[in-house]
Order: sequence, then structure tokens, then C-alpha cells
Amino acid sequence: MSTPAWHEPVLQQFPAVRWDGAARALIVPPELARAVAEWLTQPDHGAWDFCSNVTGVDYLPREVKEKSKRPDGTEEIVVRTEPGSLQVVYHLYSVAQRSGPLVLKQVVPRQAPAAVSLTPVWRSCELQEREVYDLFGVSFEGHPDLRRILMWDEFTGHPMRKDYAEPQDYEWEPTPHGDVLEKHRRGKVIIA
Amino acid sequence: MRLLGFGILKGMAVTLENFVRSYFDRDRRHHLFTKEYAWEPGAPAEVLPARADTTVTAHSRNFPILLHDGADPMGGIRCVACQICERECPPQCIYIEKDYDEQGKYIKRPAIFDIDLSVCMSCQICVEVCPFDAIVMDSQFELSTANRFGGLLQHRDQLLKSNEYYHRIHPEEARARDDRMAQEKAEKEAKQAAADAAKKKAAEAKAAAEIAAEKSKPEPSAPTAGGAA
Amino acid sequence: MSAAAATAAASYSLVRQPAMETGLLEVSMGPHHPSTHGVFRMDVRLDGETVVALKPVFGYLHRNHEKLAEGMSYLASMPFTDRLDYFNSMTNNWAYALAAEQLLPIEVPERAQYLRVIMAELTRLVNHTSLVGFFLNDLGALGTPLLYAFRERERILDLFEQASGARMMCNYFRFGGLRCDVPEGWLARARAVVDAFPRFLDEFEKLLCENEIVLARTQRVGVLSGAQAVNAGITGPMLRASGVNYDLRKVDRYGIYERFAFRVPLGSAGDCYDRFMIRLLEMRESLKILDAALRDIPTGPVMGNAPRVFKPAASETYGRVESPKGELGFYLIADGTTKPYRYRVRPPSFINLTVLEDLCVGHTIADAVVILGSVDIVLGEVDR
Amino acid sequence: MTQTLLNLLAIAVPLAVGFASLFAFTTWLERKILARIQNRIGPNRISLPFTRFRRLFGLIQPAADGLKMLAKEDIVPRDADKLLHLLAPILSLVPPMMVLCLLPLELPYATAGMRALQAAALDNAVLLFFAITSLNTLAVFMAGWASRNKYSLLGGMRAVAQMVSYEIPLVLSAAVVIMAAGGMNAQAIVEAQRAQWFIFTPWGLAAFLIFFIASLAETNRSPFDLPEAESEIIAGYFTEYSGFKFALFFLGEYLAIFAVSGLAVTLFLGGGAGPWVAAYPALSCVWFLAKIFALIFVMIWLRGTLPRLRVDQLMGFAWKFLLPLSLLNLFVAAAALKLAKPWLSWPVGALVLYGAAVALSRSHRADAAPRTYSYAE
Repeated sequence: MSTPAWHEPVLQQFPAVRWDGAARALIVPPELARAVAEWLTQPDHGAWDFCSNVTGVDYLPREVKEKSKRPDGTEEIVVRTEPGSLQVVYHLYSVAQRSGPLVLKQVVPRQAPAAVSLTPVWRSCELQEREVYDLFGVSFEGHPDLRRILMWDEFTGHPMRKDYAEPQDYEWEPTPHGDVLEKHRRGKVIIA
Repeated sequence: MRLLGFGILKGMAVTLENFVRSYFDRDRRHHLFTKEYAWEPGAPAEVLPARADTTVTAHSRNFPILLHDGADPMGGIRCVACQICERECPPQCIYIEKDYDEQGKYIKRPAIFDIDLSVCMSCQICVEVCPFDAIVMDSQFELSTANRFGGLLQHRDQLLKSNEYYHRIHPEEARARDDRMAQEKAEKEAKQAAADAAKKKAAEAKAAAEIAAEKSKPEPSAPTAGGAA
Repeated sequence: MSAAAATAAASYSLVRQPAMETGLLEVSMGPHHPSTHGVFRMDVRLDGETVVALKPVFGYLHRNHEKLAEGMSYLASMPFTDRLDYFNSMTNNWAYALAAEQLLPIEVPERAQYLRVIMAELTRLVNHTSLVGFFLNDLGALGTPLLYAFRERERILDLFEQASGARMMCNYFRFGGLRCDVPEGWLARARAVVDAFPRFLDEFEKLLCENEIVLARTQRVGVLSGAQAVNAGITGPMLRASGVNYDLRKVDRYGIYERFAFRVPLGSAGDCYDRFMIRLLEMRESLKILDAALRDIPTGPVMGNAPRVFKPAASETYGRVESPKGELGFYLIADGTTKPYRYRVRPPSFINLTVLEDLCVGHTIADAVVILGSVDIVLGEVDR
Repeated sequence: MTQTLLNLLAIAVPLAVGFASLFAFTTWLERKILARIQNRIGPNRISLPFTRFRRLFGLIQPAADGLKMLAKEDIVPRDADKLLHLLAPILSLVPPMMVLCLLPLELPYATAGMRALQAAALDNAVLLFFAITSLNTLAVFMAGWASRNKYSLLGGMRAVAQMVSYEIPLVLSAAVVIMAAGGMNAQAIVEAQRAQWFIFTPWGLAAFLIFFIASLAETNRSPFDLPEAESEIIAGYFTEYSGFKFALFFLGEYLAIFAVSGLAVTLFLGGGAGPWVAAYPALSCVWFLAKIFALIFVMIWLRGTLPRLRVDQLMGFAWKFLLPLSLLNLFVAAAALKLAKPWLSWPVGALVLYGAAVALSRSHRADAAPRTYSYAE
């Protein structure tokens, strides 16, 4: 499936924006996101008036093994840790021109992730960015009402992160087998 | 411009029509749609009810059961405890342990096969992934129990139902499954037979070649009965 | 009784009020309320009966569907999509299958394509009938329109049960086709249901569409302009009621929708009445599609050449369909294993709630209920 | 003295008991009719215990409901105003019970002495009727206030506004009949309709329709059931009531329906008049009840059809539509009663009233109208 090159004018206009060919997405630096978004909504820049989907993706830090050649010609395996990242993904469509999707990504570090809210540009981001804030812990600068949305206010942690560990005895329902039975054996649960 | 209330009168005509005609709706298809009792025949006649006293049709699915061939449940159990369904079950409600004989050798059947009906969501993924046609969906829904946890945990012996029972509840599906199994079996047998025949042929050819070689040799020796293989 | 009165009298004391004060009344509507369509809450601030502020509160039905799906195989998520918008399991299935088939292209056989369209349009009928029924229930019509609607829905659910084994949690679509073919005689029964359906629509329109109370209650209530709707990501009948011609069946032409002649009804005012009427009109268009599909459906297999283990290469995709409630999208990131690395549902009824406050402010609390009804939400999808 | 007391009891007790049991029957009737309207069957299960009557069309259902209500726990919110919370359901029951005595029911066994004692024989029976029924407002507001629940409070406020507003067209349309009958004695009003029921005059018909609509609002029936609007404010003023107190509200509501329908029958439908009454005077009572149930059927039918109005529309309808129309109707009636040529009253009266209604509905409805829709290909 080949999509038209909707991204090219963006790359020309904003040199800091990168194009990720594998994911078919524009990687937009957070500080530029607002400007890019506003530019994209203009009728002669594609009229991307409809932001359909906003979500987050969590990439854990991972070890990459790379072969490199030593000056003396022998090969060496270098283990390098690639830093993880959190991505905020926006799927844009144009209702006016019936085109899309154009994928926009804000990539932020996993530690203290801060993206820029595109809610002022596309209202549809409002609840979805709140959801990303809630489930991934990405804070959005410029969001009018950034609160937890699906989890309750007192909840700690961000469950959609890949390294989220479920608390031990959190709201579990006893079922008769598996780890529950195991807990039962250890005397934690009484099964009628 | 009409007087206020004409649209209301129009609507009232509809409700009055429904009210009056509900007393004359003999076949209960439109104006008296609700059945007085759940077990009143109401489903279209083309859809076979599985039991005379329920509205469960021959297509309804509810919870999985294990099938066995023949009269002896454990003798004819189809499940070989391969644990594919356990792995694939979306809500993880199946629990299987393999059975071993005294020597610790795996005999192809489950020692424990539990399905937790309080967790099962009747999606029939287990039926689809089973390579042995051992698990199918039941249409029994009267499963209430006083014991919330233990009572809804169905064990192997509760789950085992005969193939005849399956034919009774889902005749069409059961027939199709049996046909397919028979076909697969026939294919397998044909393949096996073909393989056997090929093997036999090869052996015969080998024996013939040996005999021929013997004949050409001057001193006779005891030929091994290769043809018997 | 007298003893009770005596104790009550004993505990009675005059309520003293230093001075008359007026203030805003804060009402927490929900999560247990007859008209929030599930466990949904609206924190409403009222001036008399007029809504001054309204904050929707979500999450009472949150089960982190996306996280669950990331921990299991691609196929195993299929039954969970049934439970998103439990009125429309067939279209949910389709959206997911569509996205997955974009990750790993599998040719869908012709008969399956037709059956997919038939199931999706029947689902649209199911959803819209229930919606107009519930909507009028919110208006205060004591169950009558709802029960008429459910009468028709029942017939379609019978069809679903015969095809898939379940009435609501169908789990019928597979990557590359359908789980099984429909049983013998099913198409004829579907044809009978489709042929009888206009009678219900006529009856329903006669019952309430000209009713002065309905007109007065819904017209010019909760007006949403087209530009605002697009900007807020509103999709589905709600968007088209605001006059925006955007129907994914026409825009994306997924499946085999380009083979069917149907029209897209558009509203002009964008109020509750338009949202209600658009759904009634859409049902008539769906019937046209069903009519053609049931006529043209070929015989043949219903399952394409799908691999036994669904294991797409590392890539990402976004697939969307026109679910009865709006644009239902699935964003999938594959990492080359049998489990999706990221699985995201774009829930239409959740995003359609973005403008709820804007629509309700300035109207009365009774209108807020009606507006919420006209948005058409299902909490299984909103909270996921 | 003793005789008077006995006579009083002979009138009052059958009324109280009879209408209370009619209440049970009406709940059954309402459920059955609504069910039939909605393609359902309605209550059909409860059988008479220890008999072979297994089904009996579900007629025993009200008994089961009553038992359930009695057996339920009486819950009073902690912060409620406990005394008012207790008094409200009782107060809601008293006025309708009182005004039932004002209906000119000709009890078959009644002697002339009894009849003279009937409240309907009072010279200002109609006035007393309205005076007493307006007390109901107080009960509803008491319930709404005492429950200390925001939904209850909203329901109570709605009820006050609604009942006060609709009392005016109610009284004005009754005034037309009082003009025609020349008095407020209920028996005299029935007497005055011996030749022709008032509903068969143009002003009488208009007054009857206004009266009926206003009485729907007075008794909180659909489409004016805002004080207890389920989809908006849960159950309105009785949200916080359970068990027997809830049942009392229910009973009070239905008795109010009997009372106001009875008044409508008295004012417009000739009271107990009907075929064969001359031959069998006992039939008079039957006819009276039959007419009441005919009106109740229409009420149930409306409930099964219509959605609910909004608060502002409800008030607008009372003040901008019903009130001007009933005022106009007073003049029409006055003119018709003094008209030299009585046959003229129908064409002229009907024309004037219909024209006024159309004009008023035009100004009232503004631009609410069915729409046509465009399609995109």
C-alpha cells in the first residue's frame, strides 16, 4: 500500500522534522509540534482539519548488539543500550480533501516526558491526550484540562507503559485456579 | 400550519393500532412480539431448537465441552492435552495438566482439564485452535450454582460429553465436523497407504534386485526374506 | 406509626437560615443514573435547571483493553473487540480484521466480503434502532418506541445467533474472512427481515417524527456546527447531522462498498433532531445496501488463505471503518512476533463526547440528558 | 345523631375502600394496557394461592406488589428532615381521599337522607374540590424538601411550578360549566346536563379538552410527569422513598387521578347519566365509574405514546396557550349561552376557538416543524 507523499511539503517547510520511512510517520520535535500542526491545518498545506487518533507508544530501552571492525581487522561485538522513548502518535485526515492518514509523532524521553498539546489546534485531542497522560504519563504543555481520565485520581503509575508492574494484591478477583489457587494455598484467600 | 397536536394524534393512532391488534396477532410476529413464556416456540421453524423446552437454537453457543467417541468417556477422549487451547484462550480460563502412567510416560490425555466458567467468555477460540476436534461449544445455559468459585469450575469429567450429544445439540455443525474428520482421516489413511505401498514397492524392488544379483552370483547364499517386509 | 411519628418529632428541629442565599446546584449525574447509558458520570453545575458547567467523568468501566491485547496473540483479541461497543460487535470485528489485514495482507474471498457488508449493515440497523429507541426513552416516552425498536433488533439478533452462535458477542470475523459460512437458509431469512424492516421505519416515523413534543424538545437543542464537529473529531451520524459529508464507506471504500449504490443523508441544523433523523434515514440507505448484497452474494469459500499462525513483520498501520457510532479505528504496531507491540482502539463514542459540555451549556438538565442520548455512547467503548 | 353518623359512614367507608381497591385494579390495568401498546403481554404470572386459578390474567399482581411494598425496608436518609419526610406521603394521600367524597356518585343503596349528607350536595362542592386538591402541591414539595436529595428538590420545585400554573386553566375551564349550570353544587351540575352533556357544546368541548390536559399536569401524568421524570431526575420528589411510604405516594397519585377524572365526568360527561339508568338507577354508579375508566384509559394511552415536555415548554404551554384559550372560552360560553339562535353556537363557537387555537399554536411553536433532508451521493 503506497500512500501519496503528503509529508514532503512538511519536510521542506520544517527542516527539523524527520521522516520515518518504516513507520511512515513524521517525527516532529515537541517544540515545533504546535507550529507544524497549525501550518498543516491551512487549506493550501493539505487542510489536515481532522485529527482522528491520538495515542502513545512506549519503547523500552533495549540493548543493541553491533558488530564493528577493529582497526586490526578482527570483529568485535559492541553492546550498546539504545535509550527508550515515548511516542505520541497523531493520525491526521483531511475531511475537506478526503485524504489521509498523515502520521505525526512527538518523541519524548521516558524520563519526565513532556510533549506539546495539540488540543488548541485540534479539539479532538483533548480527551485523547488526557488518556495518553493518564496511561503513559506524558504531560502535555498547553492542554486546557490535563487530569487523569480513565484511572482514578489517586492512582499511581501509568499502566500502559511496557514496564508497568501490576501491584500484588490490587483488586484481584479470586478465581479457582492458577496463581489464585497458589495464593489460596499460601493462605491469602479463602475460596468458598 | 396545522393545529398543535396533530402529530401527537398521529402517534396515538399508531399506539392504538398496536394495542388493538395485539389481541388479534395470532402468529405473534408483530403486534404481540413478546412470548408469554420463554419456552414457547418462537424461533422461526427453520431453526431447530436444540431442546423442546428452550429457545436455544441449534446454532447457539455457550460454554465449551470435551468430546469423546464411543461410550467410555475416558476411553474415547479426543483431547491429548496438547495445551494449545490453554495457551490461546483469551481470558485464560482453561487449565490443563498432562496425564502420565506409572512409568512417567506421557499418555495422550489430560489428567486435569478445568474450565472456569466464571471467566470463560464463550468466544470459541479454543474450538478453532484445537487440532483434534476435541473441544466444542455446548448450548447448555442453566449452570447456576450456589458456590461462586468451586461451582463454576468445571472439571474434566463434567466437561466430557459424547459425540452423540454434540450431534443432538448442533446437528449441522456436528455433521460437518464429522465429515471433515472422516475426510481428513481418509486422506491420512490414503497417504499412509500410499506411503506404505511405496515402501513395499521399494522393498520389493530391492528384494528383486537382490535376487537378481544372487542369481548372477555363482555360489548361492541364503537370501534374506526381504519381500516379507 | 404513632411511635415513629413521636421519635421523628423528637428529632425534629427547625432549620435556621440566616439569610436567603442563592447559588449554583452541583449535581453528580451518574454513575448510577437511568439516562447515562451505563456507568458514566456528568458533574453538572446548575443554575436553577440550566446547565452552567458539565464535566464528563470516565473510567468506571475501564479494563485496559489495550494492555490486555498487547499480552495476547492477534487472534485472541478478536473476541475482546466484541466487548468494546457491545451493540456492534460485527463492525468492531471488521475494524480489527481490516487493520490486521493491512499488516499482513490476506485476500478475502468474495463471499466473505459480501457477508461482511451484510453483517455490518445489519449491525447498523441494530445500533440505530436501539439508539432511536433509547433516545426517545431519554425524552420520556415510556418505553414504547424503545420496545418497538427492540422488537426489530430481536429479529436481527436472531440472524446473528444463527450465523455466529451468539447474539451480541459474535466474534465472527477472522483475518482473511469469516469464521464460518452462514447456515443453510440464512440468506432467505435475512431477506425476510430486510424486507419487513421498512414497515417498522414507517411505523416509527408515524409514531414520533412529527410529534410536536419531540420537535419542541429536540430542535435547536445541542447545536453543533460542522466546522466545530470536524475540529473536535466528531464522526459518524453525529458529524453528518452537522452537514459534513464524511462517511468512511464512501471515503475509504473499504471492503466492497464501492459496489453498492447508497446515499449519505446530511443534516442542516446539527441539533438533536437532525442527529435522530439522520439515523432513521441511514437505516433506509442500509436497507438498500442489504438488498443489493443479499441479491448479489456469490457462493464460495468464506475464509482466505490465512496462515495458521498470524505473525506479521514489523510495521505499523491504522485501519478504520465506519462503525454505526462513527470512525472506529485500530492502530496496530507489529514487532514481528505473534503479539501486537501496540494495540490501540480509536473509540468513536469516546471522542464524540469531547463536545458534550459545549452542547449542553445553556440548556436545561432535561436537555443534557437528551443531548447525551443523541451522541450515542456505549460505555464499553468509552472506557475500554 | 347516630343515624347521621351511620349515614356518613355508609357513604364514606365504601368510597374509601372501593376506590382503594380500584387503585389496585388500575395499576394492573395500566400495566396491561401499556404492555399491549408495547407488543408485550404484561403481568401474567401471579396465581391465586391454594386454588386452581393459575393465571387469572395476572390480576393478583397488585396484591403481590402491595405485599412487596409492605415488606420492604423503610429507608430514611440520614440527613433528611425526618418529620416532614414522614408526613409528606400521608399528606399526599389525604386531599385526594377527601375530594372523592365530593363526586356525585349515586350509591345504589343511598337513601334520601344519605344523599343530602353527601359532600357533592354542598353548594360549593366544585370550589371545595379545587381548594383541597391544591394541598397536594404542599405534600409534593414537602417530600422534595425533606428528602435532602438534589433530585428530590428539583422534582419538588418542578411540581410546585407546574401544579400552580395548571390550576388556573383547570379552574377557568370548570368555571365555564359553573356558568352554564348556574351553581357549584355537583349534583346540580349533573342535573343541568340531563338534556345535553356539556361536552356536546363547542365551549364545553374546548373546556373539556383544556380541563383534561390541565388535569394530566395536575396529577403528574405523562407527558407532564416532570416532577418524577425518570430519565432526568431519577424519580423526582420520591427518589428517597421506599416501601410503604412509596406505596402511599403511589396510592395518592392514583386517587388523585380518580378524583380529577370524576370531576371531569361530573362537569362535562353528565355524571352517572347513561342508557337504562331510568330503568335501573343502580346503573348510574356503574356509568360514572365506566366514564372515569374511559378517561383513565386515555391517560394510559397518552402515557404509552408521548415523550415528556421540558420545564420551560411546560410553563409556556400553560401560560401562553391554555390560559388565553380558556379565557377566550369563557367569553365564547357566555355568548353561546345568551345566543338567540342556539344552532349558531356550533359553527361560530367552533370557528372562533379553532382559529384562536391555531393562532396561539403558531405563536407558541415558533419554527418547530418536520424537516426534509438532503443526501450526498
